[in-house]
Amino acid sequence: MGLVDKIDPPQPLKFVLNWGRKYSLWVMNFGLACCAIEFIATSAARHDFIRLGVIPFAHGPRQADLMVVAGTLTDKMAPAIKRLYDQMPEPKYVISFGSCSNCGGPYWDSYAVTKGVDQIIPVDVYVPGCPPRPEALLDGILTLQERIGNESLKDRYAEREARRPIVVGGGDHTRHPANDPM
Amino acid sequence: MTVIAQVTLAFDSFWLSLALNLGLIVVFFLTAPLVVGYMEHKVLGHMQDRLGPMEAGIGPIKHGVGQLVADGVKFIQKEDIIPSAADRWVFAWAPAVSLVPVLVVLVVVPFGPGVWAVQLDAGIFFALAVSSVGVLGILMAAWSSANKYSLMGGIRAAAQLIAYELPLVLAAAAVVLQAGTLSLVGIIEAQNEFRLFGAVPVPYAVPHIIGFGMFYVAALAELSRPPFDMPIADSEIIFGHMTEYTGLRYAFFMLSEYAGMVVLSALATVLFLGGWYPWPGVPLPEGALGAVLGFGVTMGKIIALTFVMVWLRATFPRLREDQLQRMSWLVLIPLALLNIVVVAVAKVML
Amino acid sequence: MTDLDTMTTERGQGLLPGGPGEGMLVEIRDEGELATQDMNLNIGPQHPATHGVLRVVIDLDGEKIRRARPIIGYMHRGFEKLAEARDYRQIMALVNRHDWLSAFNNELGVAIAVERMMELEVPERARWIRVLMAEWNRILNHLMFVGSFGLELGAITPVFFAFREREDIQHLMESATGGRLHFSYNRVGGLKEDLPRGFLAASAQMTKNVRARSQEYRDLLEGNEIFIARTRGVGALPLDVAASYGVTGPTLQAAGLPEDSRVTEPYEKYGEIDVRVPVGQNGDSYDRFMVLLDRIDASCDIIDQVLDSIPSGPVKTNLPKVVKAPEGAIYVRTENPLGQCGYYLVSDGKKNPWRLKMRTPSFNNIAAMPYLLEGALLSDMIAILGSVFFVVGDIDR
Amino acid sequence: MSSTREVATRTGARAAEAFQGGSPMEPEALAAHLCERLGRAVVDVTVTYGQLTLTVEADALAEAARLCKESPALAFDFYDHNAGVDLGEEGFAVVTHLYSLRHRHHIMIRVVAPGGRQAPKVPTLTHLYAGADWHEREVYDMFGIDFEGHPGLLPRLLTVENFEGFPLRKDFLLATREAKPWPGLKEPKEIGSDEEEAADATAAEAPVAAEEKAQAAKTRAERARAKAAAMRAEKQSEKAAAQAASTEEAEDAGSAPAGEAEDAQAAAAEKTTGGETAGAGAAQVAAAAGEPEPQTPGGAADVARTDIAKDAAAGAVGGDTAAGAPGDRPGTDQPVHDPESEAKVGEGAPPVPSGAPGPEAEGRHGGAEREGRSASDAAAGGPKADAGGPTASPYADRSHASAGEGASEASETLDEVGRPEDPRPADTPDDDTRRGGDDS
Repeated sequence: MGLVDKIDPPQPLKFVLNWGRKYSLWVMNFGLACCAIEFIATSAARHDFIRLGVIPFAHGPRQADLMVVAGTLTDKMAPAIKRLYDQMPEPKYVISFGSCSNCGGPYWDSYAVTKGVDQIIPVDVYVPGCPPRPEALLDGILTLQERIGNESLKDRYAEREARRPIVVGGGDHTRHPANDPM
Repeated sequence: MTVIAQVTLAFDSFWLSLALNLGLIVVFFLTAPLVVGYMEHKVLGHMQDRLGPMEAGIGPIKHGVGQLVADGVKFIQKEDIIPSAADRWVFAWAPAVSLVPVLVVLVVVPFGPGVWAVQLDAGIFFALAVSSVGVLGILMAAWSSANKYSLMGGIRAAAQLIAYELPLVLAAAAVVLQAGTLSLVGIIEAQNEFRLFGAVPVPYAVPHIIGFGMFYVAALAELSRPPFDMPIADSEIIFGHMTEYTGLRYAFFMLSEYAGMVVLSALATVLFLGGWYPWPGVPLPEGALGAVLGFGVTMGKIIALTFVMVWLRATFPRLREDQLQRMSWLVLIPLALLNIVVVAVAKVML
Repeated sequence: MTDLDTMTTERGQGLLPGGPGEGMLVEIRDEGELATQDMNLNIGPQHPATHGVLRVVIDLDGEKIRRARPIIGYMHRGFEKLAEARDYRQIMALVNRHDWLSAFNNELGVAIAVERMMELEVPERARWIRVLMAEWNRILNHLMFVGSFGLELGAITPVFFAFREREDIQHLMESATGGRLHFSYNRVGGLKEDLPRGFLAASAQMTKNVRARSQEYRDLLEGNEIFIARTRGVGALPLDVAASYGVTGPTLQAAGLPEDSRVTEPYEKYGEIDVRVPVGQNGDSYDRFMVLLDRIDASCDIIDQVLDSIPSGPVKTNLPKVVKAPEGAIYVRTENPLGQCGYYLVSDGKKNPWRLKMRTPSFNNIAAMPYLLEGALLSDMIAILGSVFFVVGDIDR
Repeated sequence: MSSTREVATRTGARAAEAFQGGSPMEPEALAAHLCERLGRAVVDVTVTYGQLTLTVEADALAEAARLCKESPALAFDFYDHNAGVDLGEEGFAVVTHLYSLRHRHHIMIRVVAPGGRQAPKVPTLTHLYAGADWHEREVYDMFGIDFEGHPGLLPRLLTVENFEGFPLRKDFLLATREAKPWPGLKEPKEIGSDEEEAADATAAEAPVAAEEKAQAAKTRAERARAKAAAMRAEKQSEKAAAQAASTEEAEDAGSAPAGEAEDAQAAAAEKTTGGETAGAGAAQVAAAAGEPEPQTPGGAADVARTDIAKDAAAGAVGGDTAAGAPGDRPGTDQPVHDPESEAKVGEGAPPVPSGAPGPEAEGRHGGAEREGRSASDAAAGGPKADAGGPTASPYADRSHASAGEGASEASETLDEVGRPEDPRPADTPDDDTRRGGDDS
């Protein structure tokens, strides 16, 4: 990283940079449950988010820019997702896809389910539904792209630093991705 | 006397012409892979009832022509992560090591009458020798990543690239035997004069049909393109040696893969498809026009060959490593040796 | 891993600096020749090949798997506990989510269990429609696995073709149920509502399309030399082992036994129609996949029969709002797309079950995984995992 | 290729004979066959819905299974599943379901685990059926039933490795449910009624309990339970009331007047019973610190309702089991009191999550830690360190409350979770639960 998050580039350059990030979202499908199927459906012919430059060919977190958490996040899975998120290089975006990953959804009262992935990692766009239709995911992606289109990385990182991690029942804040050395 | 030479004669400066040549090579090196990558996106898409990238456009031109440009711009901005367990320097230099050989091979490839940077008398020798250095970069990446998947990928890659270097070289050797020269330009010219049974003008692909097939298959394996992509099998060992790479370094690997597709297709064009001649015996106009036309013809043939690579990717599952090895050592190499013998005999007889 | 030993100097030293290096220094076996050591490799919980969050820890000797240990529970959502806290209507909405590829079949089992306990007389039409929908859901499920299996073997095209059909069928079912994935269409005592107008005609047309297109997958994969090379004789499961593990569904049928509760213990209207149960011969990955393809056609046949003989009439019985199953215990099993799904329902006469145990097919099928994996190559593991068709939610519930 | 595989096209029974020579035995015949071999070990034989359930002594389970598997007439070669069942005071039962691929008949062998709720034990069947391994691990995971002779019940199969308690036991409370009421529209909260105050009174005690930190975990658990009971009673009444009232179910009311009328009565009855018992329950519980209450409000309400409602039989059953009658009927859902787990739970500190499993556990990307992570961290198995933070939260929170440490605890943590930009309002659980809710 380095430069981009320290200084704010001049407008035309910034536009180009944002354009690049906007249309090249290599997505890592964190397919957990039902929603993963709808995620695949969105990548398939009928809905086809590859049109939008969302490339589902990134199989590892290292090459991914966008993580779509699709499905129920269980407590047993939570450490893994946190780790995978940490392994994605900045700038990285997260779409929480489906009620389960938003807030627990139909498993709101389960003893084994994490009520919302945003307890673990910061989320950029929430897509509600159980499971959401592919159109909903497309909408979420467009929302994210719009946001990327006119965001400033400097501000983004600054805001990341500022944002306190959401910690339920204790835990050290230094481990939050916001405070990772970039 | 080459076109570029013509240009540079005006200045009559060695350094200037060298700079010009290399500059053109680098430009080509950076653009051709993008074209191939874009083609792969679109071809795969349409073969799978999809459209492929549509939104990312350059200015008014849509249809996703800007997709790979966008990828590039993004990769520039990505965080550069070096795993703490990794071997820093090896890890950092591996992409370059796998990238440079491809660039160097381009220097000797003739793209049209007079459209080449350097003409070596041992061009094919040079090209094949240099192109096999790339595996070193892969091994460096695999070992230094401190990742088991990468390690397995590297070991697979080493075994595979060694196994398929041989058929590649032997297939080319048969052509050299036939043409009687190691110079790429010489081979093209020889092909131009070649007449099957002394009458029918055909490129070497026809008499060397076996060699051509072997060369192509071996090239696929060298590039670890499907169906020979075990070294980077994404659903087994996730991208193999590339697992840990992010941002630009990863982009370099991708670039070297697609540039490799171009280079090996170009070599196949030169060796078997008659290079810049549309068909043996069909002359090109002299001078700049001929150079442009020749370049177009060569690029056409290259694109056709890369298209087939993409087509195979859309069609076939992945082979297994041991099956791949068996195919190389038990089928291709004996066949290649036999091929050479036959060519030699034919050459003497006819 | 012999190639590695040349790098390691002596036991106890890290092969690679730091993290994973230590993982490779599990016990050094000296077999007289060059001391080789197994590499302990962890696949998952998030790995493309384990479509979902299954985790497999394997000990590799070169590329050969010495030991394999599936680790499950990453999708355990505590359905059985939640079912005890919900009444039967609410369970309907929850039960279809554990196996997200056969939602309708899951609902069906609970509905049947409660109905049998209450000795309800379900209207004829509803029972026929249940068969119809169950088969559509079966085709949906199988299409998914046809695609994903190809994808794992490196053939990326089938999955896109498969989703082309899936979208059509989902559209069809959505017109009746309102859901694309989780059709909460079953109710205790019947169905949510009757089929929309023109549904049967559309179904008839759709079976034609599916038949025509299932041929495309055969063309793509069945005769494909590489596909055959990758799957023939890989991961063969003998019958007796399958039985002791309680393996069911395509995996069992591929081993040559037409065990299918639609045939052996017909529920709803399966007893009144011909149910073709495709079987394989040697139960390897290839047979499993082919059985899956055949089951798609077989389901099309069933649907056609249903369309011929589906009567008109009501589709639900009038019940008091609070459905209470009488006290007692019952075991109901339905043939889910992935195998036999059992529902052991213990009721104490209240509106919510005292205990609802789900015996899910994937759980038993994956239990047999160590047997299948040991001795296989790493690449074969992908073929085996892909061909023992499972849904992670169905394992963990 | 499909031509190479022979394909069976037959309907039901005929396919059976065509493939297996076997012939299914009637449940009664099966029972007789086994009884004469097992003798006194057979405690009980029930055939319900045409399914044989054979209850045997625990120590005879292995023998019975061996017989079932080996005697050719039975040939139960297929291990279907086994299910644990919570019997309330009596302890736990394990029902093993076997099936014969050859003869196509079923049997369910039921065992009441000796050792009560404290140390339930059942012999393992892993030496007979390979499939029993995971199923027994699951039962241990869910009920804490120890299978003697099992190669290894730990690590826990489904739940988190360091999970506290056994979820499917009836005395394992769902923390979230205790913390906040059912969010679905179809549930009582929506229509105001007279005993809502009573419930709120009980509910109001939770925060109070939070203030006085000195109070023992025990009493707090009692409170939570009391509140649960109150809510339960309340829900039932409201449900009935809802039917009478809400308009969208009018057509059903028209179609089934009889049922509606009865339910309306039921509603009335429940209102009273549910109401006062809720209040009473709370008071009584607050007083009674610890000893198993004979009848919770929930139990009372059930009795009341079921007496009025049509199914008097079930009502009677519900009644006397609430009074703790033995016998293999399941008890009511009265929270069974377990002093031991109570104690364990009381001062149960929130467990430190073990994080992602080990250094090699990290999927495809070896130990790769970001540059800048300290090497020691990587050595310590990066994942643990990572997980130490926010990841810790879910279980920490749950293991508090699920340990019955009271509603207030959980509700506090929930407050922490809520954030300003948190879009949950857009997507509350009711969205999802309502899907299930609104049938008819």
